[in-house]
Amino acid sequence: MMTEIDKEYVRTIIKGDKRPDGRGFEEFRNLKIEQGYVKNAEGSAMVTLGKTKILVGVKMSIGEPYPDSPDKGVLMVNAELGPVASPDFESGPPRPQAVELARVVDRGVRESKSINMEKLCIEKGEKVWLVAVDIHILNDYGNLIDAAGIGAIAAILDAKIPGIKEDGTPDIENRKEKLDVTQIPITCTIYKITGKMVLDPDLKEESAVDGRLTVTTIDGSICAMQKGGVCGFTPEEVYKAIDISIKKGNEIRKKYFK
Amino acid sequence: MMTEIDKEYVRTIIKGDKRPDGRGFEEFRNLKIEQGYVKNAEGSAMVTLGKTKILVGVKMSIGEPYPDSPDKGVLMVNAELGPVASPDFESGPPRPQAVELARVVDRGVRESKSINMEKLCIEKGEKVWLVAVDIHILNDYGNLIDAAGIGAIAAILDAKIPGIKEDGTPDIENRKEKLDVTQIPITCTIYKITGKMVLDPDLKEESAVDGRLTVTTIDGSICAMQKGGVCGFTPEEVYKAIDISIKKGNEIRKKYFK
Amino acid sequence: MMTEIDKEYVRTIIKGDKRPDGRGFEEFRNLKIEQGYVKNAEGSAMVTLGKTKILVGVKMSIGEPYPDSPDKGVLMVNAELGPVASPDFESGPPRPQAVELARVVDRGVRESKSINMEKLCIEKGEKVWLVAVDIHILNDYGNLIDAAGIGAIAAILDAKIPGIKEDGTPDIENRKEKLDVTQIPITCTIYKITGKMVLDPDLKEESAVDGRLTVTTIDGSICAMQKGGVCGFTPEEVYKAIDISIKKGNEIRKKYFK
Amino acid sequence: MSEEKLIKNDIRPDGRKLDEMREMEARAGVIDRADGSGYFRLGNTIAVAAVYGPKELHPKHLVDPVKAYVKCRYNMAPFSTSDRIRPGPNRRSTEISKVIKDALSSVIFLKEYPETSIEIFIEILQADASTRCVGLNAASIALADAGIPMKDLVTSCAAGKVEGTMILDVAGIEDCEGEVDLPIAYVPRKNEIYLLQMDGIINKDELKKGIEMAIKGCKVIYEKQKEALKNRYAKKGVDKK
Amino acid sequence: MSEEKLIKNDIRPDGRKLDEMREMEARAGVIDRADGSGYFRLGNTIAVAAVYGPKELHPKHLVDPVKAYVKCRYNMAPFSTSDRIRPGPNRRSTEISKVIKDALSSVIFLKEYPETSIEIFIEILQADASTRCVGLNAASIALADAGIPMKDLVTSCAAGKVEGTMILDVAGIEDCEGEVDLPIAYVPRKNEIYLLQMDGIINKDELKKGIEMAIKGCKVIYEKQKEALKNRYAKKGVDKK
Amino acid sequence: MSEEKLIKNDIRPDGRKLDEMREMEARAGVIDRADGSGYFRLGNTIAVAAVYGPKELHPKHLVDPVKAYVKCRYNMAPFSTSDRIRPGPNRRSTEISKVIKDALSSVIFLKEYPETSIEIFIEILQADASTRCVGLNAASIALADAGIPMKDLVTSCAAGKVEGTMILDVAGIEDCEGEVDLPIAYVPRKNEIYLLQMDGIINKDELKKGIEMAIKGCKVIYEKQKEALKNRYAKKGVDKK
Repeated sequence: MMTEIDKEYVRTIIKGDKRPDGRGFEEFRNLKIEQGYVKNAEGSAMVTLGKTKILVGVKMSIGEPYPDSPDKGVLMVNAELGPVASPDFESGPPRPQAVELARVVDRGVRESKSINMEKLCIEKGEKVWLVAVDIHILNDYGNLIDAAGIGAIAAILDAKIPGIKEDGTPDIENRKEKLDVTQIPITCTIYKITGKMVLDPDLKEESAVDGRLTVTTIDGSICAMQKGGVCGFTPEEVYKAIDISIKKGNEIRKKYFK
Repeated sequence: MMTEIDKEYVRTIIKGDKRPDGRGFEEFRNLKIEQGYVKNAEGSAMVTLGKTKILVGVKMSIGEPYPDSPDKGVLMVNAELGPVASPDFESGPPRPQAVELARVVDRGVRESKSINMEKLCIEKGEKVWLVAVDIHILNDYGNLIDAAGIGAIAAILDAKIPGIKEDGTPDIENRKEKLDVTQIPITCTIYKITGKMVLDPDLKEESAVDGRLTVTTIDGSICAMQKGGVCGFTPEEVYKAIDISIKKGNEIRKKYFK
Repeated sequence: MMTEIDKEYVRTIIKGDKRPDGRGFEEFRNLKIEQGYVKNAEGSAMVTLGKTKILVGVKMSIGEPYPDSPDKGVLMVNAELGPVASPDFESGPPRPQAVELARVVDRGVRESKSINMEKLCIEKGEKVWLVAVDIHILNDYGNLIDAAGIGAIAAILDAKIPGIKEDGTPDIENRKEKLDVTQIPITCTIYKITGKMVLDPDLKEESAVDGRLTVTTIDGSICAMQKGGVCGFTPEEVYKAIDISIKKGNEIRKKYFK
Repeated sequence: MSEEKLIKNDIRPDGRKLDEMREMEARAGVIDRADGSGYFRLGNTIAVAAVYGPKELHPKHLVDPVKAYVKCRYNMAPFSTSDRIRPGPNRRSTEISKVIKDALSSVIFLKEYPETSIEIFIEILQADASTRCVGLNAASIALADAGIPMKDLVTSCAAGKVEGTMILDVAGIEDCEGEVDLPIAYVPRKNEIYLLQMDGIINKDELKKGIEMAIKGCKVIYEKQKEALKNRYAKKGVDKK
Repeated sequence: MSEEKLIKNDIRPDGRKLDEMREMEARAGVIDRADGSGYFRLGNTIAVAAVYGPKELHPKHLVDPVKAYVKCRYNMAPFSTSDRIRPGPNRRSTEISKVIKDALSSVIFLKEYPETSIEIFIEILQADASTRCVGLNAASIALADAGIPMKDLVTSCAAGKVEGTMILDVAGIEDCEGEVDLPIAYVPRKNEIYLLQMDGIINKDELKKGIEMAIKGCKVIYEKQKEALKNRYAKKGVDKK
Repeated sequence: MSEEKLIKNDIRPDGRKLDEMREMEARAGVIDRADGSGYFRLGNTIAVAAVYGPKELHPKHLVDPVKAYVKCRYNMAPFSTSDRIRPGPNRRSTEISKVIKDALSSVIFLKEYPETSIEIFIEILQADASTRCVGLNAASIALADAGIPMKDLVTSCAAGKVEGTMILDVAGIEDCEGEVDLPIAYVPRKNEIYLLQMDGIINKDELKKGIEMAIKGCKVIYEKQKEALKNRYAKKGVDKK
């Protein structure tokens, strides 16, 4: 939807060390997190990042554990980039962009060992809670990855485990304790535009992005990374990106996750 | 396949309160029901409605009940609008028209509580009969919905429950009692063409249809309705349509289902 | 990829009772069979037939037997004609050519009763070995069928049954005895080009093929046949083709399978 | 099913009267990427809808030289119901997409945009009965917001039968225990019904009563929709200044 | 497998002789929407086939500038066998569609209709062995009924080996217990085989005997097909009056 | 997890030193049908890759008037791992195909082939960790073999963290028991990283060490790739004579 002219305009401004909307290079757009948006979900969060809107929901069901971790719950992260959210998205099975988005968010949550999965065992080797985190994009206005990552952990923090009915099915009328969340991974992506590193591009800026490096951090450590796009990062740029992400992660964690 | 000229021709005639083939507005084409057509099916019916030809088959297998109805059999209705029957149909997964057709017929049978599903329980919570009703279109020459609805109940009435072999699989060589059918739902669709309500359009008339209202009735009551097409029905037209359907339903029930 | 000119060139030469590369009509290209190519597979064979390259792998897992053969293992043959191997192949679900290839090879192995399936029963009616033979085409340079058939039996002969771990899953670190293979079916296809019968066409010759008859033989007997392509075979041609296949089968069996 | 009655002295489980709707909320312009968008909430059922178009249509063989092609997708978010829904279309959503498409096609002046497509995407974010109605209401706002010329707004609402009594806007436990569900889509200016589905056993008088109730409900919704659009235009005016 | 022999004194379980076919029925013109159609029944195996075309071909990249493109779908009705078949193509039906397509392509004068497609759809309504043969016989009638020029009618029939004995037109329990199935498609005027599949262990002499039996069967079918087409033309003539 | 340490006195389970790679093998020109092809083996991980193109692109709406369109498919043979993999794409392979495509697109002079497609197909024949790296290395050779102009060869290699120690080229039991996997793709001539994925908890210093190790590994691979191409050209020269 963005034209070549828009793109060139963005690049020219950024080359001059400014951004079209006047933000600093490491400044996010306005971020709003609304937990508990969906009553039928065990946990949910509506995330608004500038004009980008993502609703993340957590649903829990009872199923079998994997054979190699009989005493642990199962986590699944899924993303739908449905046609409601952008003229560029289409109906149909998840395309590579959606798969990558879901898997990057998944790794952030999984590798940070954010959720205590042992607590989700109901009966060793037989029954555990399956935790499905669904990322539902409502308006794609740039930087879906960070909004989705933040939405996922916000929805997980919001989630309460259902009770269990006599017939062995989940009882969502009687949700009880919260998920045991021990780490708060924050996803922060460094985008390169004409050689500069900027955070949280909006739609127009995103059209001018050459490459990106997503870094998911927990306190002081990195738990997942993903490079995307066609431009390269020198090793030094990678290290600088990590510093920025750790700093930004701490900032967001403090401001939104107390 | 029908041209704009065909369509206008039909509309002109119907405006003049006649039909191209001389039938009355509430008159069906010649209807023929041939039960027991397919020996391998538990029940079947070849329905010929004018030139429209539909073969409906019922197959029964043994499976698990739904958790919320552990003592009931399971009903499934499926329709295939395969490419054999019309140049407009294509191979591939069922398209919206086929899904709607199947679901309208399904609701007619299900909501009328036509089949006594409790009698299909073999072992409570463990094993019940699954009843698959497959609607197989052979020649689409108009009014598939009513032909399919009538074919479905005819095939269900024809069906006999298989015996059970020692290894727990169905024994179709030893079919025994019939399905316990307590109601005979009849599907009758009222089609609007240039403001007139007509029944059972043939292929040419169907090309001129503006909208339709399908009403499935059992003795004196309605058990399912479905509006389709783009023209509206005033509330009064809906009520009139119901009267026509009840009357036609009784007529068909008396003539073909004793 | 082959042009009409290539095709006509091949036809002209063959009409003159010669082949473009100077081989005799019943002569195969150079055949090389490399068993044990894939360490993670229970059995494997890399087959090179001229420039045609096919890797066949056998994987075994534990599953349920079919109800009608509770004391027998299960055989599955699958072929992928992936886009790596030819500009004519595409990604996506197997197309008719791949399905036919897999099923012809499958019937050769299955009908010859090559593998003693009773020996693959672990617990009658409950647990048996599932044997998956995957035909992976790497370079399509003509006569895939025969290369695949020979590769399949070579991989099967190479296969060793895994041990079983305490948790009931296969232990491929402790593979033990070989599959019990009692027959060595050899697939040999007779191709008709301008009325002549030739074996093992290369890519260029294959573009000129009018029809083919695949005959899979074991010692002295035939266990599967498949006619393909659009030209017909007279009954006499069929009988002659069988003689050629039996002879060639014996030759290959003696040379490559001791 | 419980022995105790759900409806006592004409008062429903959630305290409503027989012909009382749940409270509702309507907004226009909620999805910036879309050419038009709408939000509709009826009690705990929430839908958003986006409209893209009129736009170029692919694949070419679907192009209609005399009118616009309408695409419609009704989709439930996986977490919108008590049991998670597998992403992707299913038979239920395929059918609902079709009946919604038919209803909306009825009011759009399709011939004004030949050769183009008008695409309508409805997302149910939270479900507590009447999702197709709430989705339709949101889609109707979205179409108007996109500036697509229509005969009128389509409004939609359901009646139902619970314990033999006809009630308006079934919800919560009524939805689980009820005998009949009767959603309609109605266009006030034309007094016409564009969507009507019914399942469950009912006689003609009950049906008549249900339709009358639902029409009453549709008229209330109609005002809400118009208000949402008015607010949107007002806001747009402000934005322009 | 039962101890008792199926074939006793050269008499088969259903009373037939070794080289005796089941009774059969052939009709042309059974599907009005199609450009041509056919019905073939052999004992309890019933197939109908429709032919559409020659018609415009989509997608364009399949178009062949020198000859018609043949599409062929063999499909079993879900209720045609003892266990219900899931709708949609499976590996077996994909293969059979391909071999039938090859056989029929052999006789059609494809070069008379460049750039078009000829579509053949076969539905098995009731299956008791030899479904591919019966489908082919119906399709052959359908092609002729559609007026597609062909070298000759394709006819198809199977032989088999049961308890070591070669028999014609395997059916019923013979099909479950038999050792070999040998379906062929044959064109009498050319004395050529266009489809041949075989599975099971057999020696060359048995195979020869099987093929000879099957060819004999094909010749009987050929007459039935021609008769069906003759009746159809006669009826068309009557209709015209 | 076993009590006993995998790494003892800086010696790894298979006897390698911390920064020692497995032995490797590279070849060009292994798939005759392709316009270019490559083979790469690193220990027990084996990949082949084929490149087709630049060629005409279908469907037309993907055609880019200013540059080539890159298609990339990473696929594991069903028998390449201990548990059989169902044929067809899955979420993992879809993601890997995308990151490999991005990495390779970075170095190809795409603007030299507007409106065409360049198709890269990678097959993992045997897997023992680092399959995406080995696949990339094979693909890089295949692109060069196809004569596609590139800024440089892409080389790829992984580091990892096992028992708190950073090591190069994780394999075998290290892969199962390790804490961190860190594959990168690197272009020596530009000193730039084109693919980088990481999972597991790591601090910045460890990451730095890992990247440095992996770059060292990439430089070794780079030489192997060049050698393979040199051999190929030499052979081609011989073939021509």
